[in-house]
Amino acid sequence: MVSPILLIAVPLGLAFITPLLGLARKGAPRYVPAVAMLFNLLVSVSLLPDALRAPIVVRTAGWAPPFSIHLVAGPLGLLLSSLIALIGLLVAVYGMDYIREGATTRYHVLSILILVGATGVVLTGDVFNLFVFFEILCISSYALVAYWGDSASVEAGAKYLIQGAIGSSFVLIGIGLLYGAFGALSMADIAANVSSVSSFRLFVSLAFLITGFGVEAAVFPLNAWLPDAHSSAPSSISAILSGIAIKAGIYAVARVVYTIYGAQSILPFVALLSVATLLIGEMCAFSQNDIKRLLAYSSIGQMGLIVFGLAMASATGVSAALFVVISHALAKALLFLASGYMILRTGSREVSSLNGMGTRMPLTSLCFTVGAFSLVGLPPFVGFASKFMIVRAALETADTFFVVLLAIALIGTVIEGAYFLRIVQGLYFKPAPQQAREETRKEPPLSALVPVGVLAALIVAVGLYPGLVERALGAAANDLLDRDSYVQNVMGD
Amino acid sequence: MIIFQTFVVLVMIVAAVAAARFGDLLNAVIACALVSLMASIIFYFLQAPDVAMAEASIGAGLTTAIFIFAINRTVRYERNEKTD
Amino acid sequence: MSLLSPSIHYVGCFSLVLIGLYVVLVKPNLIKVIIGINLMDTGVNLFLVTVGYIQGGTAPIFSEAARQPEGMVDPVPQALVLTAIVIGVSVLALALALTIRVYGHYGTLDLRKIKGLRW
Amino acid sequence: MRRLISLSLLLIVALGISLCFSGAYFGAEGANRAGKLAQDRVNFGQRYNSRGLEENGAGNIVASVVVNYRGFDTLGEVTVLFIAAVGLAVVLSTRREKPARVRAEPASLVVFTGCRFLFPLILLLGSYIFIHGHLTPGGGFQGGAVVASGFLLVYLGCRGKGLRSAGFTVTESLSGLAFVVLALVGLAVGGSLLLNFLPKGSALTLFSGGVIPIIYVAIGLKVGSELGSIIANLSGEAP
Repeated sequence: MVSPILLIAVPLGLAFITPLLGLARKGAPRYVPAVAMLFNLLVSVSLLPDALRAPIVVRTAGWAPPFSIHLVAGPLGLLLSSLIALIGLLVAVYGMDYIREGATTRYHVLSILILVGATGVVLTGDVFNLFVFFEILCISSYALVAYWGDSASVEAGAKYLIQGAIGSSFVLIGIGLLYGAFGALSMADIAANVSSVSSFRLFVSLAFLITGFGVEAAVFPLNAWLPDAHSSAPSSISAILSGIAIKAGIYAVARVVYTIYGAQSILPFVALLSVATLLIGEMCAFSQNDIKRLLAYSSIGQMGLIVFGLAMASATGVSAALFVVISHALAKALLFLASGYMILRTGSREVSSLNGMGTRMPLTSLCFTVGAFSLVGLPPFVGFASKFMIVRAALETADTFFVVLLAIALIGTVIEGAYFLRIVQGLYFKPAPQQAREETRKEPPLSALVPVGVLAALIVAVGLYPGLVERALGAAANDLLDRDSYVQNVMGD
Repeated sequence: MIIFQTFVVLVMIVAAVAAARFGDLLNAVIACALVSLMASIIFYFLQAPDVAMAEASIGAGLTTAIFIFAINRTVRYERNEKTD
Repeated sequence: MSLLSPSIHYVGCFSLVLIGLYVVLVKPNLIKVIIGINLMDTGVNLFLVTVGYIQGGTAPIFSEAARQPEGMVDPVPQALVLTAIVIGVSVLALALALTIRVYGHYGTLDLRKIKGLRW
Repeated sequence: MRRLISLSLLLIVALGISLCFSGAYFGAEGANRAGKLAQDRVNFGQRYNSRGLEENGAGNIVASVVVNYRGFDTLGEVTVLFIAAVGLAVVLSTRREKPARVRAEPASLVVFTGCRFLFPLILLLGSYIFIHGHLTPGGGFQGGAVVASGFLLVYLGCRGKGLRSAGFTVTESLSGLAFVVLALVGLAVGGSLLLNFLPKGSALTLFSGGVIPIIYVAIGLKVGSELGSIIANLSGEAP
């Protein structure tokens, strides 16, 4: 059996060697991310059945936990790492032709490392190691956001970096407080002893950790950086940031709250924040004229929905939240990738410039429509299944608080429907701008059409047969909620 | 010994306040280097010679150098926006 | 006196963190903000090492003269701080590079004058 | 307005921290608890202190924690530095708006000669620090930083005669690869990444600590070349 640690070590080695390949052959580096992510996808999918039976605990340096760093490849970790590898593979294929200007070799190196960071975050079982991989994820995204080097992207990168740096200092303070209290860094070890420390001290360290990781997760008061960063980055990177990076942030928050602290008492507060996030995101998206900014604000809204599901702390609620994670990752990656070539074609990011695209780029527009409908939550697509599960979970709790919040959240969904339908209407039913009338049909190159098409096919397939992922979702939710068996699995032998 | 340590901590805090207040960014960076230097002395007293070495060479040395490069390529004063 | 020794270090490191946070939040100049981040980093590192300190301990290094493990301070926070220092300098270098580019585009480092950079 | 919000935020953080410490360390119940916790913590760190020498054969326990017990963190950390070097080049290499700056005055002969004299000595000191990392304070990061300060001297004193950046690229790639490969050899030999698979040698001599000094040399080279390329890029000397 292959070790899950190869999911991190092999892409890392490939990333280190890529600059050398670039010196030797100019064209070689652009294939490396695809190779690395294909490897990751194969390994994580092949490990998933084993992990569903029992989490795989990997030790490093040969010492048993908690005395060295260990990885915990449970159902949740491997599910997310498969998702990361899938999106990463498709984006890597897309990036082969999309990225032509600038320091292309370095772009490919950083795009591997951002995915390695996300994979490490979801697999690690050690709280300081979580911080290190989080920094890998964040620092490579700071650099990639500023990749185009124009004024907007450089500025967005600086803004993102400053907020992220404060966040990571807070995380370090939180880790210091934890180490002072428990003398351990292994999450399972801390979780086993968490009741032995005064609750106020726990609360302070929890607050620091949530604030720190919350910056990347873009929960309401901490999301000022997101619209600028996601809209100024190259479209392929926007897809990774929206599809994966913020999910890694939310995973870190969830792991800390559920597994380490078992802090169910703060969840109503989190639920309130999540609904605020959702409403603010959707309302800002509604008033946007810039297509990428619109998609970025819509990501904030969807993050609100995910956090809302997580805050219910029931098995159905958490599985629903994870389902939204999957559906949003697929749909948002699709939308960013499709809009990337549309923007390149029209040379403008105005929503109105997409008018009439349905005749000029029919296949891309079709896929874009699939993604938009899925995000809105129309029936045959995966978005519907996931949103329906959230509704079911909220009704299942039979708690007036959650049902009221659900009603508010559904208002947000209606707003979301309004602006996405407006765009789709523009694609097909509005005449193209004057200067573009005489242009002929021209689709993007195959390297872009294939990932977009695969994403659209997956959205339809999983939407029609939710059973494909449901078993893994249930196990993953259990992985997050069941602290005792987590501790047992890690510390057991 | 405790008096000396308290003195070092106080110098560090004063240097940090100075780094926050100086309008001349070059002076602020030098104050920052002083903070790192004092921190490295404290690391030494906390029985962490490895960290003290790293802080002295990276924190006080290289960080200051790259700050000065950046100031050299941008502006030197916090308020006055004219180049040079 | 034995009570004072760690507490003076805690006072020192959290003053640094708070001064750094103040600079980041209040000062409008981009380089000044980065100086604030640097101060915060130093403070956090100091905090981590202080957490691992034991009254009257010795450095965790064996030599011909000292071969007894008793009384050595905790080595783990020191290893963590080595990592944190290097991460800090990486973030700093990237931040300064972005600052240089921002200056190239806008001709100013004043965050209030840089359009679109809403806080 | 913004100032007010910032200051109140600051106040909350300060209040939280101070309450936390007053409760944990100086309260009546807190003092007791702190004593007990300190006991536990000593036990955990004590395990590395008491067993580290026999398990890894390195006299410097911090080196053994950095390279072996928490070596995976170090791998990640070297990656962070790599990202910073690559990202810095990405950010600064995109087309320049301003024409090249006026060339600075060349350094005087004294400075120039001094730099040429000192540079090899600094490299020697840096290598000494990272080769002896498992015995004395210091190690890959500190040695690497010293090496980088040598490059800094070259950029300051011998303008225009700096090393070519391709050299940095090759060194950082190869040393990073060496680290990963050494880690993977541990996985192949003993089933666990970063396993210390070499014989431990006799303690407190140069040839001890198994794989630790070798990894520390790789880290030193990687840190040195990455900090060097960061300096080269930021000083505006690199093409």
